[in-house]
Amino acid sequence: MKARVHVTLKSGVLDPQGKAIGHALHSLGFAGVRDVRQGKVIELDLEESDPNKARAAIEAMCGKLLANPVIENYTIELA
Amino acid sequence: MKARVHVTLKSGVLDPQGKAIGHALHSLGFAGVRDVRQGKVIELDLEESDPNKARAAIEAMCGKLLANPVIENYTIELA
Amino acid sequence: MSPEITPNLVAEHGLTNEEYQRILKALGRAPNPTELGIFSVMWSEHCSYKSSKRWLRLLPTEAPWVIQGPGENAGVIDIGDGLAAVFKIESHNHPSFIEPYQGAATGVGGILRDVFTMGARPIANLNALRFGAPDHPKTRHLVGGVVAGIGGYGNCMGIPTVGGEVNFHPAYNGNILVNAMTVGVARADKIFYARAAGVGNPVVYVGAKTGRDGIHGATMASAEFNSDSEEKRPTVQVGDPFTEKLLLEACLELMATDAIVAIQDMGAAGLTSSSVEMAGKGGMGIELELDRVPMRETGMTPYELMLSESQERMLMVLKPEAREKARAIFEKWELDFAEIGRLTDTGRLVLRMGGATVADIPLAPLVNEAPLYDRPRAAPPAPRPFGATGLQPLTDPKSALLKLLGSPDLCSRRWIWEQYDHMVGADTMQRPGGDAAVVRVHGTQKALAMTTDCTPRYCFADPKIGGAQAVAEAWRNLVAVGAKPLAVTNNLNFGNPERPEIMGQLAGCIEGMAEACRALDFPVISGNVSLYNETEGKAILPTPVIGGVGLLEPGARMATVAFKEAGHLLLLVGDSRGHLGQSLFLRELHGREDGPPPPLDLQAERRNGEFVRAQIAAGRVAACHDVSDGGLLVALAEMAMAGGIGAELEGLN
Amino acid sequence: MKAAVIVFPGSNCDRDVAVALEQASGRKPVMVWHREGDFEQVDLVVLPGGFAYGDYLRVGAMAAHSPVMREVKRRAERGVPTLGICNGFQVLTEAGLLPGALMRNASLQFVCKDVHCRIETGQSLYTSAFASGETVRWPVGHHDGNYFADRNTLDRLEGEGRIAFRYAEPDGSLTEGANPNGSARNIAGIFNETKSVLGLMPHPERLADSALGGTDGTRFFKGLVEALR
Repeated sequence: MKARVHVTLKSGVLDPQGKAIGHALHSLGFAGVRDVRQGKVIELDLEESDPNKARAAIEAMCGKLLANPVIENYTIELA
Repeated sequence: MKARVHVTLKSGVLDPQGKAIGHALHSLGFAGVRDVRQGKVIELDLEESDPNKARAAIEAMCGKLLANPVIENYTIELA
Repeated sequence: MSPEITPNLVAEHGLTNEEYQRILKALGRAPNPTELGIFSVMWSEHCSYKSSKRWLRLLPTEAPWVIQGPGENAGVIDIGDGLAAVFKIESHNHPSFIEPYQGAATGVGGILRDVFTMGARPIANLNALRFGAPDHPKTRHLVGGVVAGIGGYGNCMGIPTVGGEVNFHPAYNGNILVNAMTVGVARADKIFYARAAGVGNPVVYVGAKTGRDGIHGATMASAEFNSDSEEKRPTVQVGDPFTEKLLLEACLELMATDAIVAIQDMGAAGLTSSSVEMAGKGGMGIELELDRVPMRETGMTPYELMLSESQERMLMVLKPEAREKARAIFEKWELDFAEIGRLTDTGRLVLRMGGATVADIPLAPLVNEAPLYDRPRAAPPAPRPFGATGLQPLTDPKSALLKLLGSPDLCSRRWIWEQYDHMVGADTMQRPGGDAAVVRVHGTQKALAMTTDCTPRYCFADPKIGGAQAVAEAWRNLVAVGAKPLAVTNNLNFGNPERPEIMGQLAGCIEGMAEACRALDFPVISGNVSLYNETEGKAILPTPVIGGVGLLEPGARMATVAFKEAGHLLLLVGDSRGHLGQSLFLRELHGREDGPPPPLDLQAERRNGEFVRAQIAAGRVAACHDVSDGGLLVALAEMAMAGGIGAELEGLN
Repeated sequence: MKAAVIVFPGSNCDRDVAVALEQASGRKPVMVWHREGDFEQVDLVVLPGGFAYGDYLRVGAMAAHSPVMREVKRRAERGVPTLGICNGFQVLTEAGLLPGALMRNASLQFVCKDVHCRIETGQSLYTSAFASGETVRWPVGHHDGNYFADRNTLDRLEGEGRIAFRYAEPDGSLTEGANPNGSARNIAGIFNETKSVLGLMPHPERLADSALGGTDGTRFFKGLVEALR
């Protein structure tokens, strides 16, 4: 079973990368870019085929490793 | 209009981060993880409200800056 | 109390009821929440040193080469030819425990700003780290995050990270220590201070925008951790080294002109400490229009704006006619530049937002009348006498040496410092791994030697000897590379001062440090105090970290640890009395931590040190190493491994 | 020999390479701020090491779009010798002047240490001071030095003699242990088709002074100045 985990910075947490990308887009002539935030997307290919078990396993992976609970949120999409 | 750009490594391109995450998950006791790939998700908040114009602008942004065609693919999702 | 201020809110701000009464007296009325927040950060342990100030006065701070001692953003010493070395060490212990990468990274960012706000270009960084036991579940995660954070910030800034130390001990399981030190160089006649002057002069905010990062950072630094600190997760400060690099270059470019009257970085307690200290030190008043503060988030309140610890920001007082010249420089470097207020002669801090006055506080009580405590202290228990009888004689020195060299406190640190760019700047004359790092002062033949040292187990066994030994070892490490030791910065990391035995440790260590500084002509010129390093009543070992800086004059020879050539003679300077109390030998091979620390003879230390430095200067020394943790055998092994050359020892019967 | 050093916001080795170039050529290079659209005629353009734009998004991605890069590309395509060191090499790949890309080190950690590099060819204006097959000791200092290109690009680079340096043991043998970042085929530096553009990850400018522990960097810069005289 394939799954996709989105890890993004919590709102209010400074995103230096997003800020720099927005600035670069502006200087490249792209007007009207109000905000840019950069996060990670982690694509997992699991042997587990049962969606509930897969989701539970991924929740544990996020808690332990994939996301930093202090400054990041995560969402899980099962393919 | 809000949009999300997924930038992922082309298949066959080396993914040191994905490999390291897979290794770490294994050593944390998560069995059955066949493959892990890490990419970027860039969330954009554009003043443009017309979906076609927004998509065209983002295509140009990806071509110019957000994705490196040598090693990356990108997909655009409009909210 | 006014309806808004409840006893709970006062306690939550780390203020005692007695301290709250002082606020009422200073204001002549009850404070509003913003005013309460401002008093709480200014009177926090971190900013006011209320529990340690009485003892810090013991430390010698003067010498012919000291230009600026403690009290400014960093200390300044004269290194000849019109140049000055500017340096300081500061702690970011609590944030690094909660988020190791960002905690350590913003620690580096903060200390860099303290140095370049004085007008100095940073030339080197060092860091002193303490972690829990290697097998503690959190240690691996904390070490990885802290090292990556220090490298991530310093490497991006292009400042070489050239030295420091790291120890592991269970006492730090719940409270790691991350002390970051920066050394910079400036022209001795172009030092910038925080003292504000000139009624009506514009107060200007430069650097990154303000968000809700790390609010309560200052008070948190003094808040004792309880195990539910995981929930008490303030929005941790996040660093942006790229913006700080721009801020560094912009500030140095402006400092080359005469536009700046006063300047201070926004460190712990952000806009509050910078505005209050600048105006307070100059005996002025200051008015700020908070609407003009560049904000990263919407709907920020005066409280949040004054207490936010967003990074990479500076506050300046400019000459009125220099406004546009300064703005142009900051726009070149693509940084925010906002005039947010002016100096007055009212001696008050007045804040306005949305047309209303949101705070009006007299500066004198805020700056000069912070509470000062002479907290009760208990003399530390006499160290358990060292029972040599229980020790079996050493039958196999080879395996003993291997075990020692493999132990966490003695094994190679290459896996750490190879993650730090220690060569950028192309002036690193001695890389990490020696007794002290040596970095050339660019464009000259001078070089600065730098080291951080502390042996916490000695300080726990006998604070006075431990404090003196930390100073002596830093002095000895500088001499060992051939440098003339000049001055010290210090980071005092201790537990909860409200407990008499901790206060006894703090007082004892400072007394020992003062004695050694005087005996070695090695004054303290800056520093930081971090207290409440404790979880559920279990405190860290007393850790008074000493950051020493010395000078290599043009043409002076530099010594290194590695053996150079077969046939060279080995000379041991100083007498060995076989002292095993508190030794790593005792701990690593016998699992014991008893006995007093080794006694210290400061006159002999100075005599021996000056003898060694004279031999190095005369060109008679091929290699030199101080004998410290692990003792003589470990010191010799380190010299042999560094040079790939063996040694034969006779007369060790 | 007149050189220009391009300075991006976030570059931090610009001074180091300027010092090495001045010591080798006797002339101060001109420092060019990234916003300038044009700069004087020079014999060599250098993109220095550092963290241009904080290396956000991708290393060198944003720097490659700086105003000055249009002029750097124009001159490089006209054959003006262009040297990219570390971050500069990354910018050259993002700007399309060199093939492939520099990815995060295989260890995922920043690496700063001396490495040995084997000179793959002495036939270039950058390496004429060296013999083919000779090894030199240069330091590296990077987080993203893991060179990647698809198979046929690697084969073309190999076939056309466009690999300038490979990470090697002191005796010149190619081992995985000698490779600090996982680069394909131990590649440490490559040329463009005409060998007028060179990108390399190691920093010769950091060992161009005996006081710093080595002078293999001096040989690199002196050889380059000689070749461009």
